[in-house]
Amino acid sequence: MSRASGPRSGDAIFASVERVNAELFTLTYGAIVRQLLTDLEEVEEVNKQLDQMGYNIGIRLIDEFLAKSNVSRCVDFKETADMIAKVGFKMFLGVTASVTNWDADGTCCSIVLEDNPLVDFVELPDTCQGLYYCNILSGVIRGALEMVSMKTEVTWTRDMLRGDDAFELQVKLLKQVPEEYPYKDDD
Amino acid sequence: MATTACFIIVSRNDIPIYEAEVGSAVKREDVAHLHQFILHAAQDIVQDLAWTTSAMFLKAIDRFNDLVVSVYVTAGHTRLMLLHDSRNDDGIKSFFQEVHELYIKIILNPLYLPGSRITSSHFDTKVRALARKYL
Amino acid sequence: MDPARTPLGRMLLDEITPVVMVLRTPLVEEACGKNGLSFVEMLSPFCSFSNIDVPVRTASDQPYRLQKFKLRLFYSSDIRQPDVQVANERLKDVITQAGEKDLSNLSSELPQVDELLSSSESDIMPSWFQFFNKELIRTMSFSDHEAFDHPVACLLVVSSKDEQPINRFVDLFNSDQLPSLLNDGAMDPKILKLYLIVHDNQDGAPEKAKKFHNEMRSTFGSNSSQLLCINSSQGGLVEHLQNPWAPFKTDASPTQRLGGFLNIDDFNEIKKLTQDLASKHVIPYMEEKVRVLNQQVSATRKGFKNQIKNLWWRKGKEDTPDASNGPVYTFSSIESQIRVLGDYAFMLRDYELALSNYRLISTDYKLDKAWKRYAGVQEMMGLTFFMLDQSRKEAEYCMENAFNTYLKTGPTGQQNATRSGLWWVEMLKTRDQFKEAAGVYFRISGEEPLHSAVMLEQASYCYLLSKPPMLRKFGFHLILSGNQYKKSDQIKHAIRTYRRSISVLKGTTWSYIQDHVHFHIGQWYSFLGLYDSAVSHLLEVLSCGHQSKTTQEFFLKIFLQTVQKTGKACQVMRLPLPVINSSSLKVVFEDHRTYASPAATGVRESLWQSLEEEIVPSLPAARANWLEVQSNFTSKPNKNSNMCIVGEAIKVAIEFQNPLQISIPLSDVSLMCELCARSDDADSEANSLTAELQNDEATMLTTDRFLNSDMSSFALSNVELTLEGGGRKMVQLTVTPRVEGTLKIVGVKWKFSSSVVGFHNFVTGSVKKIQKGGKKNKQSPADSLKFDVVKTVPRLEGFIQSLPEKVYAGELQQLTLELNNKSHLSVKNLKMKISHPRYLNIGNQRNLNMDYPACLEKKTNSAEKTILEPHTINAPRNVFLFPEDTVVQGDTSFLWPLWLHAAAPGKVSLYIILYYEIENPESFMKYRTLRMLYNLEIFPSLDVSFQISACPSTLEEFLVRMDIANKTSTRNFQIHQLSSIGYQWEISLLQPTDSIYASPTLMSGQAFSCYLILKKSKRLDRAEANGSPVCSLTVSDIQLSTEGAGGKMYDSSLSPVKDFHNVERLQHGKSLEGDSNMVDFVLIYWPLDSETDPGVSDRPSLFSHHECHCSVASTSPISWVVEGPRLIHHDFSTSFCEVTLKMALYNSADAAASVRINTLDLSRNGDAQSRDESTLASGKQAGWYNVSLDSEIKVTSDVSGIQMKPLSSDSASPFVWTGSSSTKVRLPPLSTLGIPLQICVFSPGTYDLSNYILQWSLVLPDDQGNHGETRPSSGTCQGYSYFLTVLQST
Amino acid sequence: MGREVSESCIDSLVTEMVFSFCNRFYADKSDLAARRIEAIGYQVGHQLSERYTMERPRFSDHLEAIKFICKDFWSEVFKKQIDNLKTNHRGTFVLQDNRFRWLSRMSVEPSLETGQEGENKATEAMSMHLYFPCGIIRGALSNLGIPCAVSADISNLPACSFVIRIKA
Amino acid sequence: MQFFGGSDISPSPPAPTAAGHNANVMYMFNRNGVCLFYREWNRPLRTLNPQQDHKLMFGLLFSLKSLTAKMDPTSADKGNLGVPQLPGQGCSFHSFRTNTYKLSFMESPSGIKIILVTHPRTGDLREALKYIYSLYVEYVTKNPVYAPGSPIRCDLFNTNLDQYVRSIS
Repeated sequence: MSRASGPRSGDAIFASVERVNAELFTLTYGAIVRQLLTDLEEVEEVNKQLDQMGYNIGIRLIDEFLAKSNVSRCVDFKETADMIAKVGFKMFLGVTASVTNWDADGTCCSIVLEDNPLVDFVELPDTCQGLYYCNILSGVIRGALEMVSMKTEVTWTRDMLRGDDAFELQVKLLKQVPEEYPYKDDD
Repeated sequence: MATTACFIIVSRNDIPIYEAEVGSAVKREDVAHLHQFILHAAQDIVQDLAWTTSAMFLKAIDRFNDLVVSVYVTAGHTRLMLLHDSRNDDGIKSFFQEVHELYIKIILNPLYLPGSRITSSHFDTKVRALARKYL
Repeated sequence: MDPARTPLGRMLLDEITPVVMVLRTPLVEEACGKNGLSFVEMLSPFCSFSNIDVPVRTASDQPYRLQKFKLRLFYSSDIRQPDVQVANERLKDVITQAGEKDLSNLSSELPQVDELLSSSESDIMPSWFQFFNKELIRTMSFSDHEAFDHPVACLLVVSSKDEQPINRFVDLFNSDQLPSLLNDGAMDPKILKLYLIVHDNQDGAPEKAKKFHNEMRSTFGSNSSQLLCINSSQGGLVEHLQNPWAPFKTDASPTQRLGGFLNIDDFNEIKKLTQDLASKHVIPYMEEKVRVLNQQVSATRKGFKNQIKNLWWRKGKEDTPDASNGPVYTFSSIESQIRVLGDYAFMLRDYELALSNYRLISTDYKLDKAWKRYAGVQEMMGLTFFMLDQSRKEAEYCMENAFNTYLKTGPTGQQNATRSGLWWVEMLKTRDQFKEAAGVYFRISGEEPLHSAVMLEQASYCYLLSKPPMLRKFGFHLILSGNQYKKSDQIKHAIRTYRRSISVLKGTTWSYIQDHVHFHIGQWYSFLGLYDSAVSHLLEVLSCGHQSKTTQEFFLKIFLQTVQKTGKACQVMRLPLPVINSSSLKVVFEDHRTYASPAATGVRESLWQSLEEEIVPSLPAARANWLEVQSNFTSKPNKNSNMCIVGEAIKVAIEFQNPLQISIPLSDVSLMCELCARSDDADSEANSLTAELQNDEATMLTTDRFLNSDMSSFALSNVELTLEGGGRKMVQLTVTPRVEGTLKIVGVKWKFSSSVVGFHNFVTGSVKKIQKGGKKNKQSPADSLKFDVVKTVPRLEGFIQSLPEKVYAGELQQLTLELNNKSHLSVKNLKMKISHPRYLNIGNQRNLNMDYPACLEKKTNSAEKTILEPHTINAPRNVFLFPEDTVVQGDTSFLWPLWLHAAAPGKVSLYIILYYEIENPESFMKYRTLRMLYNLEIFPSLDVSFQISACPSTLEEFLVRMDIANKTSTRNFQIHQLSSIGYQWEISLLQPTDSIYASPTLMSGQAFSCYLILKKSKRLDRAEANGSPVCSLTVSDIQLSTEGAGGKMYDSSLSPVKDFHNVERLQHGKSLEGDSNMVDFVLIYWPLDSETDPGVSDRPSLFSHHECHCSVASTSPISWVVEGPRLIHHDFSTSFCEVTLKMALYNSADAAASVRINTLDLSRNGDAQSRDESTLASGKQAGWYNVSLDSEIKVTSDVSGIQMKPLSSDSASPFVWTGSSSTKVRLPPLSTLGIPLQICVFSPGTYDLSNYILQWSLVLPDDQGNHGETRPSSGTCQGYSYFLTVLQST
Repeated sequence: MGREVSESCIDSLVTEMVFSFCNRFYADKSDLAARRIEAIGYQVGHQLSERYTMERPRFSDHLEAIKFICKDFWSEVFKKQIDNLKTNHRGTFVLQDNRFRWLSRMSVEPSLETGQEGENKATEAMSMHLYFPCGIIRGALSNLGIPCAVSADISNLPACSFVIRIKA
Repeated sequence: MQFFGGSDISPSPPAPTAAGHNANVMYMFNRNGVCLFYREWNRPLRTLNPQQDHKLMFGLLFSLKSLTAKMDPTSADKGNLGVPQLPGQGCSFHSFRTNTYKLSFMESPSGIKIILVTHPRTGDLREALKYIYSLYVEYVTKNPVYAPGSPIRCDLFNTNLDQYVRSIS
């Protein structure tokens, strides 16, 4: 496929897309989290559901990402991870993330966020210890990557709400699933 | 600095969600309820005023002996009430304004449910600092 | 409305009226006394006229008529300022009486806010307020700074029985018993005198009286003399339907009959008398006086000139004796006269005139700084304005002015202030300005407690009545007044006010307020001895976390004292101490599932169920803890309640929480239950009865009964605990049903500091349902606390004997599972499953009674390999079935061996499920399961790693490098033996054991490594011969240490080692039938020193480390060696030398490979060639050169000297490959092939025959292409160096 | 603070929220789902109004507050004002947004074969997306001391009108 | 184009030279081979039932892709024939032409495949397909009531698509 017009920079896209007041986004997410906390009492369960929601969002979001970023192939995990951090976070959340801590065989890395609109004004009460407030992000990444045939496992290794100095997501590539021929060869 | 200054935040449904004795006087058990009584009673006055004026800062709306009640009513009808014996109104006013900003930060915390007690220690320390600064 | 009709109006018309001074002789009183009345009292009822209808003219000759009018009669002795002390006493009595009256409804129900609001002023206000206020005002009368109390006329009364009444009249007046007002010149002593002679008809006919009367007329003037005859009725038995005197007799006792001797004629006489007293004398006199005074005033003061003069004159006299009430004004002074004028005018309703004069005078007084008088005038002005009903502002201004001015004038002023305040309040009330009125009340409350109490209370009602009602203010002022009442120990009133305040303060979260109110009411009640009410209020303040520690202790102390005073052990529903965290409620019971340990109950049900799946026939959906969501109740007999077994305890965990900072003792904490037995049961009716009782005290009754009666149908556990300040504790309670039926857990009860019993109902404190994954559970908490109690079934208790908590990795231990069957029935069909077979494995009956580890020793102490039968290596079944015949009889215990292998360091929790069936068919349950949970912590011991590399010298031989590091800090290990398990692989030592290392033991922290050789066992050829693929694992062992175990070897092919090994293999994902390039190693070792760190098991045990799936395949599947002579003697003189070599190729891949060997010409391979070699050396077979060297060193040592020379001198000494320059062969998988090679050498020397290349490629079947294997499918290899030395033979 | 994020963030978040509550947590109990979604909106509105009224004097009457919602509040949230405000002067107000952002991309096929129940499902799915904005409005107003009930009408997409009934 | 809020992601479509309908059929498959979308503007001949038709089309693409990849002389790593690939892996064809029609094909890394069958004389449609892809993003993935992976039923998408396709030369 022609790569004549290569991937566009995150900033360029962010400048071009429709934007909304971040507070609305932040508060909406917060309200959702709280509703979940009240509905399903157990923090573990909330983490799970948030991740699940994120996954579903990722599935939808990936196409917009590809269309706007003009990325034409996501075969190399390293490359893709970079894309997500540099372009993806920028074009959606307006913040830049960095990719670090590559392991030897290039299947595991960390995405680090210094700044995260999701957690503006958030303060974890004692009752919510163990809550991964931003768990939706990990879900989004997981979902998006799965759509480009990368099965991954995304976990939080640092969380500012728990007193760390940044947010760090560890993304581990489990396997790349090729596209199968969906139909039985009955004829 | 005010010798007596009892600061209370009252939610719209008349529930005190934050209380602090910020006066320089040593905190005495036996006046705690008196202060509450005065502020509590003062709300009758606030209620009258709240819908009649649109001003946020209502100074000295009520008094009991030498104690004066000043109130700051937000658009959301949350009432920041101060029971004080000092007389520097603009000090009090700016105290209210800054506390209001802090309060909004609290409100915006999604995990804080409106109308519940404010337990954030950070908030508490900030408020007391402001009290030292302005009252 | 007409001001005169307002309350204030009436008050004024009542209070501000002309005063008539009465002077009388004792005999007069005597006469009246017969009626139980004094003279004044007798007349008073007839002194207020509803329509007297007297024509009057104003000063300016405006005619008008007076309708309502009133005279006030006083004995001269009473015309003076009343004593404050006395007055207060009287007031006090009034209040106390009122209090007594209230006592009745103290214990009544609290008034609600809304009904307070709905009810009118009159019935909110206590009735006695009016009276109180009036009395209060009276205490200010006859002050000299105002004139309306000054007597207008003087009535001299003489009895007809007196001798020379005429003289009596004279000295009556002259006698010095006149009030001070007249004497000290405050008022004009020249006062209108009226003379009255009273005749008592009891003393006979009035002739004598008439005679006197005529004398009087002649002496005092005809119209100022009167005759009054009374007591006309004989026997004094006259009944008066409505007794006119009652209101005037303060101390009227109902028994005493008033006016017994007065008949209707007397009435009329009296009426007539007072009538013309007023109309003929008083009013005309005042009218006249007003006219006269008015003329004087206008003469001296009206007009501009006069005013200037007046003003200048007042400036003139600067001498003001005392600032308080200015100069003394005699009656003759113009000021006094103006004041009199004003007051008279006021009393004659000529308000304009009054007002103008008040105005006039007030300025004067002001200038004179005669403050008290000034205030008085202002007061009157205010009232006048009110009566004129004009300019309310003015009126209020005046009142306020008066009020403040009074306050300025010392203590007496205080009282006047109060009076004007009261009038002011009335004024505001009539104008519905209740808020302001309240304010005034507050201001006149003053210091004196009782007084202020009343005022504050009135203030509070004003707030209540104001529109909109100001309830909080209402409450606050009630509290304030309550305080004052308490100060003047009117406790009943205090309670009354406080209780009223509750109605508005109820339910506020203003904690301090709540505490204050309830605490004080409580205290006061107990002071009055109403302890129950006291307790009920004190309860409210118990959980006061926000209060300081000292306060909390204080509250608690008072509460407990009060409780003691009540005498009986009080039982309280919803005792707020301690707080019970309903959401923490957790019920654990055992139906078909039983638990070996509390730890096991903590595990999620889902986890257990997943483990049980294969074991349990059909997974029934009871739940271990009702907070868990479950959906299907299919297999339950009773849908909405759980099942439990007679004699087996139901455990309930509930969290108690202490809001206080002080620790609180709790005792007798136990559950409240109802058990409704099956109808066929003995004591059914008793229990069913209890089951019906639903309301709280009923349950407390029944529970009590059950606690005490030992033959009750269930047993309850009883807990004591002490909650530290701010502490929270989970409390474990149990109930054990003794009969079948339905059991309901109602709530929990406890005894607080051994005096108060508290209850808490679970259902009332029901927690809201969790909603997970959209599934809604259909069970309400109430249901989940109901149980079907079914007939007892056997229950196994099980545990693992001496399972350590901490072990070192690799440890292999023998354990025993012990099962006890307490019941008399036996159970069968035992099954068992373990969550982590890697760590815990099930042995078999055999090794129960053999001694371990000896049993693992090999019979023959040889290192020869054994073969594992294929069937032994299949995966361990994850459900273990005990032998058919195993039956655990009642009251017996049952043992079974288990093996523990600490496979990997870290923490692991082992879940064990034991399934068994009950052996009598009609039992309600067919089977039960026992759930066990053990946590194991494994420390790292030895860290073992293997590295395999092909050995060039010989085919199918590999060098194994074993690295061992002792990770422990304390322990030393003895390395005992190493076994290899794999297809045809055979491990052997490179050198004899003792030469490898100094000591066979490994100190803590020590590490070492050694080389071993791994070679194909010969049996391969046979296998290959008959073409069958190799499918049998061989085990070969080598002993690494001669010491320990008497040089015995352990057999890795015996279980448990074998079993664990298989698990390990599975653990690493690959199938057991791995390809033949895989080999496993088992290292067996044990700790040397018996000294152990605590907690770690020190029983005799082996350690085994399993390293699985070490691949022997090098990067290229093709390996080869060139075999042939190394040293040849040849006579070059005869011919060149032909040397034949054999290249043996081996294909280790599982696919066929095609190999091409290209021999290169020596000329064409230069240094490039050698460089390739060097890269080859450094790159591929790293770490094998040196080894191969020292393995070959013996061979080449002697010739090395010579051989190097020719190499170095001329490396180009020629030799050529003969035969085909390139051969291509096809190698079937896992096979070797020999290929002949030949070279010609033309001159002696040492040659390196490495100049050939192998190109190989695997022929892959298509289906495996996508395995993503790391191994390439084709490649090219440089030849190995092979040194051949040819010597000139001689 | 002028911080911004891409519109797709909020869009997809809201979409997913509605989806999760309707189809995962409260499948087949749409009323419950609706209540939850509305509650979430309520909290957001509650907070936002507190935030946006920070430097403005209190409203002395209802109309003022409503106007605030139409102008400042709406443009903060949707970058545009309400296009049309109607009231009956008896406590009912109708706010119309001619092109309501959150519905601008919502469309279903006037489907040929799905039939009646398909239609209903589609409309129900759509209406589910209205509880959130309704909740926001209600939360905002009640934070300003005006308890009310809010409903929405999307009879002609992408226009959407919100009906506010103030509780007397 | 207001709908894209001034975003210049989508290439503005090539200006229509000859007004009229060059497009015959359009398919859209997702990574699982589900036919998300099928629309025909001009298809006189219909032989198969839709399922078979879609299946055939997908099969054609699938094998064509792996073939092209296999025959790729440039790339070093040859996937075996028929061995499935990652989307975007190896080389990929973007159109072929027969004497009667032209088939243009694009595949996003997320496995969305857009197939547009047009008149044989139509030019390079890669940009056009990209644009259609962005239409899909805008009106399908962002449609709150569209469930990912299900057949597309959004008239906003249809209308915009029709309008655009009409302009293709």
